[in-house]
Amino acid sequence: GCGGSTGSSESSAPAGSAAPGAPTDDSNCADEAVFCIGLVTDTGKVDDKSFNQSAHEGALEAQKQTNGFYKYIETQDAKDYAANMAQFTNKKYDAIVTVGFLMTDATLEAAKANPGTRFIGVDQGYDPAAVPGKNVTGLIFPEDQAGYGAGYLAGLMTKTNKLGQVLGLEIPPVQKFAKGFEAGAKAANPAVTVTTVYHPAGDNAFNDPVWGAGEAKKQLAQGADIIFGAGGNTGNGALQEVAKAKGAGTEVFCIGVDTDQWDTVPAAQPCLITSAMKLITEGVTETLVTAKDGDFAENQTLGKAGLAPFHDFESVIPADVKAKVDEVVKQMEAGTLQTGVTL
Amino acid sequence: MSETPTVADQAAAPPPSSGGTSGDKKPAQPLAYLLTHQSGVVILVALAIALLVGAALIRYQGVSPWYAYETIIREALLVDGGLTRTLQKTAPLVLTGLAVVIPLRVGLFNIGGQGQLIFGAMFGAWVAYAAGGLGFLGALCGMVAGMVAGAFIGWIAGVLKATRGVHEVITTIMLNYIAAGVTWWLVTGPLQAEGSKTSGIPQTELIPDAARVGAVAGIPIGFVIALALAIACWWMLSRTTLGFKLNTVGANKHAARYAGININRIIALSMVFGGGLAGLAGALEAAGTLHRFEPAIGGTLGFDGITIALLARANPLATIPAALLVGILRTGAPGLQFATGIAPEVVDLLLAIILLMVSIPVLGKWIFRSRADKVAAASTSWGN
Amino acid sequence: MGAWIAKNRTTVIVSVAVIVAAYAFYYLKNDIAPSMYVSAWGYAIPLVLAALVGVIGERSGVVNIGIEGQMLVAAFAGFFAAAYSGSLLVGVLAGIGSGLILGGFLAWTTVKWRMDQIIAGVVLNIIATGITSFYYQPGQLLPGLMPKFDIWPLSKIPLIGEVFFSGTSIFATLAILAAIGVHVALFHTRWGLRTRAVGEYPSAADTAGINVERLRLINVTLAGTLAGCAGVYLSMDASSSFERGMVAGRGFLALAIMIMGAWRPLRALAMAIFFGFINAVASQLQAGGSIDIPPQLTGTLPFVVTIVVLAIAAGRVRAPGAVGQPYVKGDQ
Amino acid sequence: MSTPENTPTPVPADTAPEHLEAIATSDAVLELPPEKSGFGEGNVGEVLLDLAGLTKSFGSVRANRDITMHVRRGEIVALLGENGAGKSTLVNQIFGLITPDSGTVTVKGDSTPIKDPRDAIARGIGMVHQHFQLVPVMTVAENMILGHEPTRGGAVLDLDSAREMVRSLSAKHGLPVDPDAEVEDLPVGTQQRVEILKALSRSVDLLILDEPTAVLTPQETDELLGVMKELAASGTSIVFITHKLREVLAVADRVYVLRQGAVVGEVATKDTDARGLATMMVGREVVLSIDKADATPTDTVLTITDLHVLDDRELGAVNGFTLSVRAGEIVGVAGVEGNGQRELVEALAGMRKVVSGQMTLGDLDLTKANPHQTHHAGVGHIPEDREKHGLVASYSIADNLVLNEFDQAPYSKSGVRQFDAIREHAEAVRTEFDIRSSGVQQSAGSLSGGNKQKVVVAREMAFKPRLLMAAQPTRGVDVGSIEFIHRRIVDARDAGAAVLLVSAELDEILSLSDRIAVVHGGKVVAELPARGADRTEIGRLMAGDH
Ligand SMILES: Nc1ncnc2c1ncn2[C@@H]1O[C@H](COP(=O)(O)OP(=O)(O)OP(=O)(O)O)[C@@H](O)[C@H]1O
Ligand SMILES: Nc1ncnc2c1ncn2[C@@H]1O[C@H](COP(=O)(O)OP(=O)(O)OP(=O)(O)O)[C@@H](O)[C@H]1O
Ligand SMILES: [Mg+2]
Ligand SMILES: [Mg+2]
Repeated sequence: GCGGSTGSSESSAPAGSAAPGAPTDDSNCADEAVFCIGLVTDTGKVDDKSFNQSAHEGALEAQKQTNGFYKYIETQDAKDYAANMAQFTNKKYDAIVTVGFLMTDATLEAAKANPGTRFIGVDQGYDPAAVPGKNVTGLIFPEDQAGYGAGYLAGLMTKTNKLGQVLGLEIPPVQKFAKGFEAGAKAANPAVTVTTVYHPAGDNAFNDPVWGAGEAKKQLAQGADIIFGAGGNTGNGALQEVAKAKGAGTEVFCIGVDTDQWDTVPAAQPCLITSAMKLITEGVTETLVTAKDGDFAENQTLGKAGLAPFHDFESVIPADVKAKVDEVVKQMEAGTLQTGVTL
Repeated sequence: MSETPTVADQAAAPPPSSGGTSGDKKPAQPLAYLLTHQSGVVILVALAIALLVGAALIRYQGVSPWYAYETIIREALLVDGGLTRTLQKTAPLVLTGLAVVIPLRVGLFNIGGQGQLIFGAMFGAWVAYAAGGLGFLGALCGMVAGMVAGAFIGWIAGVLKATRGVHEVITTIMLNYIAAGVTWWLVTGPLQAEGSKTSGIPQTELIPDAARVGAVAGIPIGFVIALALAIACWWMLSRTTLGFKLNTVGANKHAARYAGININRIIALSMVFGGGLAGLAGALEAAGTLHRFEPAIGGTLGFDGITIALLARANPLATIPAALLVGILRTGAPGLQFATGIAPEVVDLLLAIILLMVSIPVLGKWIFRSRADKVAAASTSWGN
Repeated sequence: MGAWIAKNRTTVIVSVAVIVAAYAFYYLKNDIAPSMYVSAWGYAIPLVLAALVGVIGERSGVVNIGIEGQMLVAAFAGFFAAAYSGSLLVGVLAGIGSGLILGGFLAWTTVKWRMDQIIAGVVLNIIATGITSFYYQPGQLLPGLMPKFDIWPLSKIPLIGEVFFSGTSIFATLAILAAIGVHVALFHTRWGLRTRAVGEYPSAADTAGINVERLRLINVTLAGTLAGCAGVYLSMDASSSFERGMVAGRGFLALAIMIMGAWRPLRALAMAIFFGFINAVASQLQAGGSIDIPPQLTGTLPFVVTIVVLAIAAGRVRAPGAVGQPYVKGDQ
Repeated sequence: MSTPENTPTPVPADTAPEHLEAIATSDAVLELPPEKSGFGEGNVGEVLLDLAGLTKSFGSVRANRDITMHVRRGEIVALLGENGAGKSTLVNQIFGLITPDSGTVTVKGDSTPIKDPRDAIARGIGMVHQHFQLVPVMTVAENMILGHEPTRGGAVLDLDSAREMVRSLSAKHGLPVDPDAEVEDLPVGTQQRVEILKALSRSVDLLILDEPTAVLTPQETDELLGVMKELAASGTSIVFITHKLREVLAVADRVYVLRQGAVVGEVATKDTDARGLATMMVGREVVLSIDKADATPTDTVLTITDLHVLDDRELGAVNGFTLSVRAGEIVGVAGVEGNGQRELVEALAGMRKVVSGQMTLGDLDLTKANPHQTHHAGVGHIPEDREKHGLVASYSIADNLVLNEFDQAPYSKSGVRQFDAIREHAEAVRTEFDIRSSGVQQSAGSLSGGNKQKVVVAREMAFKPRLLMAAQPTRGVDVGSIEFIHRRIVDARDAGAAVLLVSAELDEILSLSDRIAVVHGGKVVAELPARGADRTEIGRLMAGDH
């Protein structure tokens, strides 16, 4: 996870950085021996505590492991995707990470134009017919499975049979988490009702912790006792609100998303029983490392998703609940259990 | 010294006599004034100060300011395709700038450019796709549709202002949210591309090649359209009876009514114009850049339009250099980050400082020890 | 009293109707109504504080469209000052102080330099966005939680006590007190009379011996503290983190609230709560799941309702006469 | 204290426009024997106000040149001069609103510069400004106390004592006003009364009145003149600006005459008369009463039948108004302001909705017409409020001259404005109507009041209307311009136009009209021929006594 915040992601630090002995600039990227990694964010920044940051940290780690070179560009305008990727391809970077499903088309086009460069599209599921060659892979995650596991846990834990979800924008990754959560909860406990609110469309749908907190408060007041906060900082606002509520950690709980938010949102610890994880950082690192070695899974790479450790709630959650959740997670990994989520 | 009209005097909304009848004085031509007049010097000094402040900021980041500025210029103008991209970015900025300028002349503050643009982009993209088989004609239909959609949003605000007295600042803010919500719903529902339904990506179908708006010899057609419209707006405002009506309503509502001008119609019309221009900007973005509608298509274009209109002091022609400045900075920003690691927000700070410096009326006084320069009065229309 | 009611008949009728409806809903739908009211008020708090900034500024003749930026910087300064100093108090003071400084910036540029007020506000917003984004630091935490308390005995009043006076916080209380305070100050004190004169017709104030520039400078600067409170509320009370762009348009909404409130503090308070309530209704529609309206459309409800209500009811509210115009004495 | 000099300052030839050069050198300028100057009637005491060498320029306009004058305690001094002569500029410097370029203002022996009005107030100066300085949305009481508010506990307004103050002041000076009325709802005459009371609400040693009577009825004016005399008798000094010579002669002890920013003469009122003053001001003989031929009215042009119109507050303002005007006659509508005249004119101009009744122009129904239609039906309208309705201040004279014809040939061809035609028209009109400006491109807002009015009059007459409506056509205009405007109105009549003249100025009505309709309460209460009309009788009718 991005816990511990090593400071590597300070926005004011130069984008290019290098491990000892690694290349110090990108003048030799064309060289076979020099592995250059570029990253283009979705409109957002590498310290957004969300998918951009996770991917960025994954790339940093990959740079260390490959002893390569790494740089990023923070996109400000969705119309700059191509131009930003071109900055890297012009310098003959070896691998380029593009973050977010909005860049799907732009990534495929760039891959087509630059067969010598490997592209990794985070959260991008490609239509196999559209994939131009072996130099591009979409890194996708079974968010619905993570959501399902978390929902299953919540369904077993709830006393009021009311669950809440405070979500970011209604976009595919978020929807998959949310629908998975609902399906899991219902599977565990048919009596449960799940209240779901997405942030209404807006530029700050993932950056509105105040709205998230307000919605969480309202859901608690209406009887929900476990809240799933999934939507960047908006969701984090919800987690923090639950952590402040009366009975936090004993009667009301919260569930985080994406990474183990025990580390990323310490303020949520009083209520945070687990997080529905989507291991972007690890996924990006692994894919980049394999990309350097040359055996690159074309078209699609399935990243990992799952539940974070229970941390302090290890003792709070009954053993039989843990066992049941474990069982469900195993079944999903084995492919014997389908979440049934479609968009 | 203070007898000669300054850029500001000429450009102030509304302008004295909109140029025109002058036999003894030159008509209001902002570019000419920029070069020949005292205020031109003031603007240059203001720019220089802004660049110096920006330099200090960049220096503080540990980067050579000279190198940083050079990078922006290189990336925006000199590298292969840079100029095209800059002009591509400038085109919608000119239009959203005009979308603020025209209502401003009538005394209305249109902060709804963003919503009007989004709406225009949505319908522009959809019509251009649907009529894509018609080729060039399809492109035209798309642009008209975008214009109409944007104009519709503007019209709502205009009509409510004219007939019900609802402050346009409220309605345009509210309509920004409404337009965002409605287009978002359309693009994830009825108008979502078939191929995107399974993945859930919010985007419409791609506009077929024939109905796209491209570039000729590296000059984007959209830019040419924007230029033509800026000139047309200037001509309309300063040379036609319609422009006279718009200016008169802005200058003195009571006198306008007395003069037999239908104020309500002019107020609504100005918002229709503004909305239409912003809507066209959206349609051009759809047809020329993304080739489809995505919610992120608007970027910050609508709000940049306010900055541009203010930089241009409500003068349609001056929106061109103002938009070009913004276009250059925005095009150069990613390259700047690539080359130096400086976060692209630095460009916004730079823009803010430029706007600040250019708009300080006392700057002229400090430089020339003359009377304070008058600046386009955007806010004098606020209270109406 | 009778005369006051006669003079404010519409206000009284509307207020009574609203209050009756609110209590009826409260008792009829006891499972969801209270939480919706709480949510409405929570939504309204920063809007009220920010709208008051607008009211004070415009009543003095200065448009402030930089409220969004003031709030953003205050949220930023408050949060990080608290995080680094380890003291909530330091954070609150820093946030309020930054609001004050930006208020001073707006005041100085518009009053002393006679810069266009809209431009000054736009500049302020861009700078605020730029700075807070540029100097943002991840991974900081507040040293603690803002205190919550009940205001006894008001907290015992049904509905009103529950919503406004129990489990409340400093800023929530402040929002009510400030609205009342500004109303009283504006309409019943010497300062208020002078402020309104300066905003309506500055040359009349000037010829009556009032220092127009100084009063505007002071008012716009001090109003910045309320914007500071609104910002601090967002990052330290309503949530416990600072994020880029977290004000999320509330500064602009506050301007709309100000206009809907006809530049009157108490009416702005009422309008903010009304707006917050429609928001709660919108998310309730989404959450309830009984009717299947896409969330994007329910999300637009507050804005649609606002426009419709204004179109039907508002008529022409009038801005202070001199708002937007720098005051230039006879010979300049 | 030395006796102030009062040698007339000749107008420097290099800056004076040609048309005034002759005046400056003409022997019409009065030179007074020095020993006569400075001594008026009444209980004059020591010099209270002393101006030495005051000079003020606005850009290239030299509004005041080396002005030297003085006012003694208890003395009423009048300032006379054409529009734009620099009277307001002068008194605004005394009140601290304008900083002189050079020269000193000495008040009660203290010659430290007056920084701002606050400073002036502190030194015992009060002023009634040419343009209302009242906050329209506030009540009379609130306006009255602004700047010196009675409070409880130092901060909370004490509106009760404010009301009390208004009532007692009203009673004391015989100027009744309702303390709780909002100023914008009051007729202008009452607003002026508020202004005067406001100035009197602080005890002042020097009271400056800048055209306070421009919007007052004759009765109100007489009341004010009475108040001024009382104040002077109790030792207050007064500087009084007016364009009405009758008033000067009635109250002033001495008169200073300004022309082109300089003092061109000083005279004690007992040594002069109206004709002399007018000559001093304008530099030539002024015809004070117009001589016109008898009217030869022909067909009825305008017919108003049982008209009902509401005012801004939606109250009935015009209540069953019936009147007709024939071609070739001037019908004067006499009435105290606020009796529906404004609403009547606005309704006729298509700017206000008609509730019921009918208005026809020839056989054209004007009842539902908008301003555009009425104009093109041939109605010329000189509006009461020229700054608000009549002119676009930021536009050039040329554009203002085509304000309601801008979309007609030859000023526009297929929607494109024809600037050559507009300019030619403007040049011609400017010469014909003697509009004094640097050219037709000068902005209308920078013209003096009289010339602004000439622009409006010129525009409305240039298109030869069938019906000319003139509302307060000479308000605030100097005698020279009044003469000119009156002449043009009579000329229009003689050319066959029907003229509806609305004026609060009874003298104007009496001297111009062929027929007089007296209005009260929004309807005509009497119609009488102008010849031989009795002033007092009309005054009585106007007051609602019938
Ligand atoms: N449209 C409205 N809807 C609901 N409540 C309103 C509305 N307008 C005003 N109120 C409420 O009515 C009360 C009086 O408001 P108003 O602004 O009229 O005060 P006021 O009459 O000026 O007060 P004062 O007598 O202190 O001067 C306040 O409590 C306000 O919140
Ligand atoms: N603020 C100003 N800026 C520029 N010119 C001014 C200003 N104020 C007055 N003037 C000019 O100075 C001259 C004197 O104006 P002033 O108002 O003193 O005349 P006045 O004698 O009071 O005329 P009136 O009888 O019309 O009131 C005029 O030419 C006027 O246009
Ligand atoms: Mg009231
Ligand atoms: Mg004057």
